Amino acid sequence: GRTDSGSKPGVSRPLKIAVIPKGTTHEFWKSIHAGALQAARELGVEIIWKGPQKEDDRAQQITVVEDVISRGVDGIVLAPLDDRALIRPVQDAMRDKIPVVIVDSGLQGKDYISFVATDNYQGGVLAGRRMGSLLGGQGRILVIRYQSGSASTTERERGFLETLEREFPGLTLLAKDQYAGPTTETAYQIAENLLSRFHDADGLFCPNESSTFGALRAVQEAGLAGKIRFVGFDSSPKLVQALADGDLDGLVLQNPVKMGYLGVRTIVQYLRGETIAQLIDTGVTLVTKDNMASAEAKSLLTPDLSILDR
Amino acid sequence: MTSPAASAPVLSMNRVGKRFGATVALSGVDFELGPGQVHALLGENGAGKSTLMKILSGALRPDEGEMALAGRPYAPDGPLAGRRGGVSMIYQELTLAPHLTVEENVCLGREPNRSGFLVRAEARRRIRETLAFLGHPEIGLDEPIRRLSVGARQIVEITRSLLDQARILVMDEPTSSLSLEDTERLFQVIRKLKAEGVSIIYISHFLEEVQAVADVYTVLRDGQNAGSGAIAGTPLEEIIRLMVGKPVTELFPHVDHRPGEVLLAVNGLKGARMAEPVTLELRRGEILGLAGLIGAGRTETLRAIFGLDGIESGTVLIAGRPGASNPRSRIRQGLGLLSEDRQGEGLALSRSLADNITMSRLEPYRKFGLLDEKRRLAAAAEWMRTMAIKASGPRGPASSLSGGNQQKVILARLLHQQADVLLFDEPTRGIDVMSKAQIYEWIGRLAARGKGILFVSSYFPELLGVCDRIAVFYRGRIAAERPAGDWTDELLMAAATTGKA
Amino acid sequence: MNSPNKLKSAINLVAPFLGLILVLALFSAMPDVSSRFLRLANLKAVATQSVIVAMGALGMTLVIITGGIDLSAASNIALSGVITAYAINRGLPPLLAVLLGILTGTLVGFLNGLLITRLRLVPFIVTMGMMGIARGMAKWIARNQKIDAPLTWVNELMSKSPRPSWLLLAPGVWLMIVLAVVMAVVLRRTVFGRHAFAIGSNESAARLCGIRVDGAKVAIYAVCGLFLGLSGVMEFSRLTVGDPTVAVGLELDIIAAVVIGGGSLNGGEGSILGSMIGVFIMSFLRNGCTMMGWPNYIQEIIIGIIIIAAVSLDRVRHRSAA
Amino acid sequence: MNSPNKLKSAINLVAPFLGLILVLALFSAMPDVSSRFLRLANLKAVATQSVIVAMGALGMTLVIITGGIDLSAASNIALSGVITAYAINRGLPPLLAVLLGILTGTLVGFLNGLLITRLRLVPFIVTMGMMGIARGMAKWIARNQKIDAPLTWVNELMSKSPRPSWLLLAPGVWLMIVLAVVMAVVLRRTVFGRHAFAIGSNESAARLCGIRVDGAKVAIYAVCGLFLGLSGVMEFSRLTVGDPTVAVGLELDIIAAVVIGGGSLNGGEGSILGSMIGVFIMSFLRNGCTMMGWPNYIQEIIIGIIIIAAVSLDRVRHRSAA
Ligand SMILES: Nc1ncnc2c1ncn2[C@@H]1O[C@H](COP(=O)(O)OP(=O)(O)OP(=O)(O)O)[C@@H](O)[C@H]1O
Ligand SMILES: Nc1ncnc2c1ncn2[C@@H]1O[C@H](COP(=O)(O)OP(=O)(O)OP(=O)(O)O)[C@@H](O)[C@H]1O
Ligand SMILES: [Mg+2]
Ligand SMILES: [Mg+2]
Repeated sequence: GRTDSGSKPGVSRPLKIAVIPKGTTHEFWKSIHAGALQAARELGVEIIWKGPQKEDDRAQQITVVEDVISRGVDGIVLAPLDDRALIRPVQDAMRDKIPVVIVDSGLQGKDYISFVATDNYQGGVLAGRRMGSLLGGQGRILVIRYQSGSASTTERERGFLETLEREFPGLTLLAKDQYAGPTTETAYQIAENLLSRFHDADGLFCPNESSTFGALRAVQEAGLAGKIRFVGFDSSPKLVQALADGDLDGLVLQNPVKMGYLGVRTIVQYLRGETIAQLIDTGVTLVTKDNMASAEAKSLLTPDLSILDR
Repeated sequence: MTSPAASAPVLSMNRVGKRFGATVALSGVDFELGPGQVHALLGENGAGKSTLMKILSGALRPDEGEMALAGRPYAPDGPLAGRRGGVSMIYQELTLAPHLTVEENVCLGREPNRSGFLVRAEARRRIRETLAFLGHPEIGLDEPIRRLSVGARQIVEITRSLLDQARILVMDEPTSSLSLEDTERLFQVIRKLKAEGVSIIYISHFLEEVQAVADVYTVLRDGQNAGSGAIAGTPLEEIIRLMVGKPVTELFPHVDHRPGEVLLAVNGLKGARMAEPVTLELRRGEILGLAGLIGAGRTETLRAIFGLDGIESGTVLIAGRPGASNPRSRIRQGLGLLSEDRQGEGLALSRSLADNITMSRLEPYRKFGLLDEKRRLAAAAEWMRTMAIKASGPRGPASSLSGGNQQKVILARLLHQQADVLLFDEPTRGIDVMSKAQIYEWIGRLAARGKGILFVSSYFPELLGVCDRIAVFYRGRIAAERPAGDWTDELLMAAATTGKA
Repeated sequence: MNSPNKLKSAINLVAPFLGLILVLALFSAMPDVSSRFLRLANLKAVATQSVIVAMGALGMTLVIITGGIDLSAASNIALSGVITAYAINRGLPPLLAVLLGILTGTLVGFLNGLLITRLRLVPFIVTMGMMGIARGMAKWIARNQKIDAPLTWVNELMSKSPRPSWLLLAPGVWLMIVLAVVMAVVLRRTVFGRHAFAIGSNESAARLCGIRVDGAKVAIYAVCGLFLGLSGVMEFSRLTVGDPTVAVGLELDIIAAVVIGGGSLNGGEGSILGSMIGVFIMSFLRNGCTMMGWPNYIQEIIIGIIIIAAVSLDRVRHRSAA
Repeated sequence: MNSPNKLKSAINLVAPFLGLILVLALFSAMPDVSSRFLRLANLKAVATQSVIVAMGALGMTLVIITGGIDLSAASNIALSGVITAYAINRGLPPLLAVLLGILTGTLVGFLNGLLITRLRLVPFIVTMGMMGIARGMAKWIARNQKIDAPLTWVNELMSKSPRPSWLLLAPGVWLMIVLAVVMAVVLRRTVFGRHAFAIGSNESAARLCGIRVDGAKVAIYAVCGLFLGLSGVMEFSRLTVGDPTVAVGLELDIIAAVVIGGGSLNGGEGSILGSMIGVFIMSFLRNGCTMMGWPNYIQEIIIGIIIIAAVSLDRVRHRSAA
């Protein structure tokens, strides 16, 4: 029996929900932010948007969770940087009667109320199938990984690699141990140096936006755009452009806006005593040049982020 | 003023005052300098001489008082203004950039240039001329300063101030690391400048130098005017009395001591930086003087003995035992070294006096692994009293001391260390007359207690006054060695310059 | 004459804390968080968050006092944490794993010292190289992943709700306090500490005084490594996993804490009290900014400004004292 | 007597390049990549990759020679790049946008210099604070996103296939070469350069000799900022977007390049040729390691080792020369 403090007339204080992403500067997180704000608007709650100081730093994300607990919030929506390390702070929150919804990446155990995420492995599978069919099952492929230790991208990489292995044994891997690193510039250099050696590679896969964009720049600069089959992940205006130009042959898209939206909605529903689902899949979609004009693809490719500016 | 050129003063300083925190360095000091005058500024260590001159050069701002250059008010807002006003200064602590070459250092701050681009040929010619004029044509223009000995650095510093063509030239202890010969040449330069109408302020603790070169003197005591007058006709004793406030009787006090068995035996020692192997012997209760010119190799010899430089050949026996050649084991064996480079390797400037004094022997203050700070401070304070170090207390940083007092701190450390063999490299650099006498007495007493002392000095009178034996270095080797009584100033000079006894 | 003197000594006592007090006052005055900022629960959180940087700062203070620097600090923390996790995962007794972690840190520090003294290289370069080496090793050992280790008492070290509960603070916080006191005593009251200062102030003078400069330096870098190893263990304890990518860039935080606390990168100056204050200034700043819910970029800007302000305040105080 | 002398002078000429030659030889000998490593296309790629660090290193060399450091370098690059993108996006003529980017960099540097000289703070702290401030500003202006700007000639600056094609190398590479020569001349042949060395070697001596130390320092940090601004423009040109998160940690690469090239963090030493060699050592190392397909952690370890090795080689050479 939870009391509903957010919408009860006469109680002036709206619910405060902390939304804690893994970082704050990637397009992906902007979309989550937009979705969360959307939900907040509709439900009349207040959002505190707070990522770790340094992108992708586990220890700092723990600190952020601790600090918002200290500050006192009604609920937390968390995209955990680690499925183990965040257990304790989440437990602390739950013990302080602050419910937690996990989004984007998993958390071990059951000390949270719901999990809203993309099936990252499935996303990798989609990318793998696309690559395999583009090349007709024959060719030499480069995989640029994102960062060591990043769970969601590791899943995508695994999905991709295992799909190739299972369904397209004719494809060979030229490199699969190179990490793009945290920024577009590092991804750019890695890709440039790889292409310098394997400029006759047939296919290229990157598991997230920053690595895809960095590699795209390198492909364009090396004059390989359109010649090398290139499947990437996530979207940004430049990637959409590249898809339209044929420089990219496919983008696997998640639905971060929905993820943010559902994350906040789920926790508010919970706080208001409504029943909620334990697991919510927000789906993955493969967008290619052919289907990019569809309304669904459009909403994923260029999500409406105007809410952030208001 | 009783200046020979009794025309209008080129510089007058009126009621100048300066404090550093609680320390009053200067209060109400008047100073007047006539054209073409050589004006000696005298006083004990910490009397305020350097402070007064730094105010003149613009390096420090006075708290009170006025200055006028040739009748016009003068209030420099920095050294550049001072230099532009025609004041050139040789600071007591050398102001050279160690990474830069001789040429670059001489031109520092006044690089001849054409719209920002350096023009070097003319300057190089003039520097070479001046160095030759100072008797050191061997100093290479492209040699980085850090490779030069302290003496050579002093020459570079002098070269710079000469090339400034200033109206007022301040020399704060320019000869403290110069040999007699170099000093003599400097005097020639001073006389020439004087004839050209340049006014010179000359600070030195060598009163015979002052007598030889200065026209008038001003004495400071505890930051105040103590007296001034013409050099001619003023006896030395009178000047000393003005400086210390009481008459001084004995400049080279003698303490009876008797040489015993051999304490330090150096046999064919050749250090990495030495030109030639050196052999010498020092007995208990003996003071052995080492004379020579700049670059004669005395410093390098001491460093090799102390284990600071690598050893290529030869042996060092202390009380008959060899021991490892590094400072730590040498100190364990009872050696102690006082470096000629006070700021470079003598003092830890940012640390307290207590730290500096006790650094080489902390063991006595250790109790259950911890240092007994109270006793350590007390011991430091005691040494400061003994050495008459003018400072606010044992906790203050060494950097706030006057040059002479800094030197005393290093001496205090060596005495505190209770070394058996003391290697003194120019130990009385920058120390005032009174304190010198005290230090000579100390050295005598140390000898009387059975210690052995190697005394490197370029100031022959103190070698003659203090040592039992004197060896003369010439180009890296010992050219001659005799009991002190058999040497005179002239003989030492001759041996040092020609290498022939 | 008496009361102004008393006042003066009171000011002198408070003076080093000025920056910290400023930060605390700032956030306590913010209506949004004032009621929660100085609460025990928050103080406990901040104290726990500070442990890792604080342990690193203890070692770094020593290194900075000698005029050195240790850029490999953060990598060393990551490596030691990974080793601890690896050892526990391999079934070693937790105590042994912890010791192994600390030993790793010490070894890396020792190696730094050895390279610096033997090759006569500047600490900046050696530790910068070691930064890459240690980080690479950590990733290698962890096979480019984090290491999940079973929960043991080691993970209790950084728990904000410690058992037994009369401990009040996490055992790691107590350890930090004890070690800070020990290091303060070592620095001010032992021959080793005096030697560290002397080396930093004037290395050739120190050598001339018979101090075994090279030996002391190796020892100092090793001790620094020991603290970093401990820091790594604490990091593992906090994360419950061995993460080779953790703490990237943390070396700058550690160095900043020491410098904010009065340490001079030219050597010869620094104090444990100061460094600890520096650590807490940074922690409270981060904590306060997060609690305020300010965007990260605002937070970055504010922290940048406060770092400069805190240090310049300290300098002004010093100058007026002199 | 003649031929050994000739040999010796030949060795002296080659000596500074030793580390670089070593790295080149290493990878040229690797059967896997030898055929591609020294190819023109790869050299072009490496040259283009080096431009950003190289421009930064030009300014950083100057700063390090004065005994300073600029930790805000990478943030400054990000900020300048973002500003350029922002301006182009706002419809400003590209040239104006580029000038604005450079001006931003210069301004940040100028501010660094001002704070260092006016507040008498150590460069480490000021620039560390500025690191956060500039990065925060960049994110703020870019609203925590990449700024997509329309393609203009600015993006041609870093194109490996430049137009007109007789340029052979990207215009940015040529600019880097020209600026390196200019800076080398400034350092060795102008009063300004001489003063920079003097300040780094002995600041109080420089001051006492009448050098306007504060003015010179402000100018030096501003010039460093100018190069960083240029670097930011190049970064934007390369990425075609203004990315506020780019170049994190790059300041250490820049500093490392200068120090590998013989710069001393204690001031008074450093050269443009050396720094450029340092930049290329690092670039070729990264390039070679990636081409070899070595895992990143191996790469990190190897680069760490080579940094230490390169510098110690340099020191050995210096010592044997002395
Ligand atoms: N930077 C400083 N901070 C604090 N006190 C200082 C500083 N500089 C000088 N003093 C003090 O001012 C007084 C005068 O010093 P000054 O250097 O002028 O003496 P001096 O006459 O040149 O002595 P010496 O013959 O030893 O060189 C001394 O008591 C000294 O301790
Ligand atoms: N003017 C110079 N130019 C170059 N090198 C010099 C010069 N003077 C000294 N050196 C170097 O120093 C060595 C010996 O100098 P050292 O300082 O030992 O002499 P010293 O007898 O102690 O003289 P000083 O009176 O300067 O202390 C020389 O062999 C030489 O290598
Ligand atoms: Mg003086
Ligand atoms: Mg000498």
